[in-house]
Amino acid sequence: MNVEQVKQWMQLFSAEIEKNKDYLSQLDTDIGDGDHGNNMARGVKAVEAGLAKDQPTDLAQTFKSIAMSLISKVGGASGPLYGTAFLEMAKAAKDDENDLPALLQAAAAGVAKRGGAKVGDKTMVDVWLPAAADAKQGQLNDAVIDKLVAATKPLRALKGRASYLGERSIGHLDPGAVSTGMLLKTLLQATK
Amino acid sequence: MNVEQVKQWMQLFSAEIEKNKDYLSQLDTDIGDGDHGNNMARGVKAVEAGLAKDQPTDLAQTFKSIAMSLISKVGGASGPLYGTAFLEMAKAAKDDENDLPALLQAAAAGVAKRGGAKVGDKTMVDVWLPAAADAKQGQLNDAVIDKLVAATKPLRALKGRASYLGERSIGHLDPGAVSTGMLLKTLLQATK
Amino acid sequence: MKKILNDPSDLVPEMMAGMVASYPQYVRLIPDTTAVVRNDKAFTEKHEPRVGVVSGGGSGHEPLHAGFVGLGMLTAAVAGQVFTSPTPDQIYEAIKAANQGRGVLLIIKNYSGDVMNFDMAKDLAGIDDIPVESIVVDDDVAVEDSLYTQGRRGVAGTVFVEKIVGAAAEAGADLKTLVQLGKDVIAQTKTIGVALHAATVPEVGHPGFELGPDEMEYGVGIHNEPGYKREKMVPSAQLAKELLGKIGDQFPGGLADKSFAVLVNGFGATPLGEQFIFANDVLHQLGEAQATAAFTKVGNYVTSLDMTGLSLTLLQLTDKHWLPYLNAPAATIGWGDTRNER
Amino acid sequence: MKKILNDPSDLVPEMMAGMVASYPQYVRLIPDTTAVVRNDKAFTEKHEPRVGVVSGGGSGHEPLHAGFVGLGMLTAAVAGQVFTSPTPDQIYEAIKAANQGRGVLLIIKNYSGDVMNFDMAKDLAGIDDIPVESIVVDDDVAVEDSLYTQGRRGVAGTVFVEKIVGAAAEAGADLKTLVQLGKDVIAQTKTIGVALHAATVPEVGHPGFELGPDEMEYGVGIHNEPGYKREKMVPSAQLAKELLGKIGDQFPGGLADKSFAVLVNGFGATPLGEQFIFANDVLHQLGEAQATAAFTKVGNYVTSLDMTGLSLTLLQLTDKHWLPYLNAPAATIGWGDTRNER
Ligand SMILES: Nc1ncnc2c1ncn2[C@@H]1O[C@H](COP(=O)(O)OP(=O)(O)O)[C@@H](O)[C@H]1O
Ligand SMILES: Nc1ncnc2c1ncn2[C@@H]1O[C@H](COP(=O)(O)OP(=O)(O)O)[C@@H](O)[C@H]1O
Ligand SMILES: [Mg+2]
Ligand SMILES: [Mg+2]
Ligand SMILES: [Mg+2]
Ligand SMILES: [Mg+2]
Repeated sequence: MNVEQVKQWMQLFSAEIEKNKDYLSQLDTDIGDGDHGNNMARGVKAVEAGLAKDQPTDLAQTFKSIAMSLISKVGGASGPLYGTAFLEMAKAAKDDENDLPALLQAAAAGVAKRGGAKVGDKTMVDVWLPAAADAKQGQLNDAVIDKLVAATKPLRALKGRASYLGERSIGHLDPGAVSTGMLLKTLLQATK
Repeated sequence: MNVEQVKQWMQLFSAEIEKNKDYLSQLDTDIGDGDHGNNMARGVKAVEAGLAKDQPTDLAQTFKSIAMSLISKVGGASGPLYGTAFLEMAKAAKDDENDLPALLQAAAAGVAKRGGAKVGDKTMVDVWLPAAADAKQGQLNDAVIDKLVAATKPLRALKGRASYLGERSIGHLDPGAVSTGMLLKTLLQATK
Repeated sequence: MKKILNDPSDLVPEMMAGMVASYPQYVRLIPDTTAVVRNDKAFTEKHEPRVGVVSGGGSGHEPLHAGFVGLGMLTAAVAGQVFTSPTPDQIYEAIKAANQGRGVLLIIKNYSGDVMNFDMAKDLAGIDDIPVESIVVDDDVAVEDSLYTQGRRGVAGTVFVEKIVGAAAEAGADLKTLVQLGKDVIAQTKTIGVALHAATVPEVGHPGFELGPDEMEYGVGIHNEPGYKREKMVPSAQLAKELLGKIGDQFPGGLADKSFAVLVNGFGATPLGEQFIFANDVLHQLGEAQATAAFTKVGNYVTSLDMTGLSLTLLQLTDKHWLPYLNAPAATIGWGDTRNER
Repeated sequence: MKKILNDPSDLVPEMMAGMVASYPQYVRLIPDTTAVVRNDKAFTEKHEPRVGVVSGGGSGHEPLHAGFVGLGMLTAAVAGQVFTSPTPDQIYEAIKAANQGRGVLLIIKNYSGDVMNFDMAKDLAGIDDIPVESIVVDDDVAVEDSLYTQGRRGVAGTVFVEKIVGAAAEAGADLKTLVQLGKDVIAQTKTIGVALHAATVPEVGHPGFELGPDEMEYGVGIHNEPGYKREKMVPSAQLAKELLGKIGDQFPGGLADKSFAVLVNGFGATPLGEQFIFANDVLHQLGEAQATAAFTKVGNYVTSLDMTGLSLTLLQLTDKHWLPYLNAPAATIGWGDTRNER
């Protein structure tokens, strides 16, 4: 993975979020507080502005710029979670790692640790952890990602705002899982 | 006029107010604050309870009982105005007056003095003063009363809440004039 | 209509009972009335006698007036039915409870009903030889003031009058001085309100008037009285400009080089956050107009049931005693903290 | 959606600017943030150092939290976007501004986002060697508390925690003592809310959920989180019974023979008059249950934008220091007068 690919990735992701902003907020209205689309939109805008300003030249700086934009502009639950994902990738890149599966592994582990969620808790972790494992096996593709996202629907939320709904959270997609799906699919596009 | 007639009058008036409570409030919604029906309904209920409790035996006591009920239960603008009308009739009756036109004259003058309104200001005074004058001439009847009430419609209010509307008060009946019309028509019924 | 109520006809007594049960350190009920009188130790344990200050009016404007009873503001307050002036017998009881031998000042909002009922109560107190004077608040500049009207309505500016007069009474001023002070303050107090949604009187059951989904009514009263124009919603900054303009016209020479006390008053259903956004625009524009805001309050002081909207009040501080009176200690339910000195 | 706003995306900075412009005697902005810190003379003119007490969270709950910054309550507060936790960088600035050399206590409402963002800020402050501890408020008993959830939400009871911990900090307590005090108070604080109409987030533009014209939602959160049941409207007395029942179940042995601080908290669009009617029913029923209300507050403290409805909080006063802390002086925008001693 290189700096150009990451920049391309962020452009694609940004466009995808803009397009799906209302959809993500609607998902979050059903089982959360309705702001996930706005949070992510604020985030990707900040990421683009940050990259333009920071003009990072290596992978570690690039990931760090993205992480700082997300951490300081998103807020809510997704801010620290997405921020941590990129911060962990920055750390790994600083140790000269540029292999996509290894970077994803670091990101996924960071997200899981930050939020304390396990697979099956109906959060973005349900996409991050298995996707990272699949990437390691060279088996990550759009269909796999869609399946991971869709699998959050029948679950009962055990973490995040949706967990306050108990049984009522069943039957809805987890908004953070959906946005994570978009992140990973645009990653595949940018690096293929 | 005698005590029985006054009691009968109050029963008829009470029934009329109950029947038209929402109508009076609607008129007051258009050019006031929407409570005239409720105010009057509270008043006539208190009058009936007061008469039952006080058991007045002469005309002055009867009028005073009614006045005190109205003054202490109606509030708003109509409370002191209707209260003053009956208080003035009580004073006149105490001076041995029991002639209907003379009593009405006293009431009307009291109302006009209390509120400081003149005929044409689009208030209940527009009914009270001319009706009292007509009664003196032996010319008070339902048609005359209806005409006095209806005549408030084209006027612009110069006193009371409706005056705050300026031009916008034109084209609506004055609620206090309408309830005064009911008072006078039930008086004619009770004394005919 | 969705409201947290029991029988609507018990609304006022239940509300007043809730108020005295929640805040016995400030107020107690006067027996057999829906009026309250000070219950703080400074008052009950007989301090130096002061002139009693009594206000009241229809209910639905909470915390006005009972929420401003306490040390440094009102001595007693009378609550009428919703939007309906209280009756003379109750006002008379409040006068008696407030009187400490130095007479009582009545603060009346300018509505025919209020004026007449308070006048009758004054007559009753006169029989007891209690010296009673009254002042009439008429701060609502939305209404045309001419020989042909009742004059202007009394609205949110009333709370500034109650604070200043109450502080002066607490400081020991006599009845005559308070009457003059009250009249002077009223002359400098200008308010204008705007509604996004009318209030629903519980016994009526529907809003007093209907506004379209993007309409605002300018110049409304606090009893659903319609205003002077109805227009499309505008941003807060533009609204501030319109209302400041209307008020500025009332001060000879406009706003420039004058010092004001400012009240941004929510009507009951307007979130505090929106009130602060509007206050931000008002204070910014006052600055641009070379005017000073020496004192500011933002919140629900004189409400209109569940009306959405707010009013803006400017009191020009033409007398150097008024700001200290505004900042003087007061212990009430509704005025808030008084460590206001900047 | 009808709101008094300019660009919805400027809502939070404009609101905070309005707050500090209106009340400079209490708060000032921390540069380049939407966080505020105490601006009263007792704080700025360097008094004895105290433990800093910092809270914050998403906006839309005004006066929470910035309205509780001042002598005797919070030292600083951070405002996030509407219903969205603030970011670690801003919380970190608030920690630095609040620290007087004796460390900082963070009061966090129990939401994943808040907990994670405050945790990250704590990490940042750790690098500066500022001692930072945190307590997490989880008073909402509408939500099932089990091993399988995040635990309960933090709602209106937060204001009692901020008042008591703030008073203890002002009295000079150290960080460790404050952590324990906060945890003890939280353990005795139980809240439940009910909505008649959901809130509208300005950037969303429509209410978070729709209720029928005669429906009430029991157990709602302060971010439009749906509750545990939806039923036909009931009279205030019956509502009080339901909510007191739910809360009473949380105290071993029920309500009888216990002493409580009571908060009736309006959600933003509920008139104060209705809140007093409900308070009347609550206090009456507490009396019938042989329980004591030793302290009562009624008003808008922890709102949810323009939500109609209210919450009831009971804090069992199991420690004799808590009532004096509740009654201790505080000078803030939102807590109101503090001459509370009965
Ligand atoms: N503890 C957690 N661990 C992992 N993911 C979480 C956790 N809490 C929340 N999330 C994710 O965050 C998403 C919600 O993000 P967002 O709506 O932006 O924040 P908030 O919930 O603070 O409003 C959820 O859909 C879920 O995927
Ligand atoms: N100054 C006045 N003189 C005579 N009548 C008046 C005056 N002010 C008001 N009224 C009468 O009172 C009526 C309104 O009564 P009501 O609605 O019960 O009281 P309020 O106006 O206080 O709500 C008006 O329709 C008008 O007839
Ligand atoms: Mg969300
Ligand atoms: Mg009326
Ligand atoms: Mg009225
Ligand atoms: Mg959120």
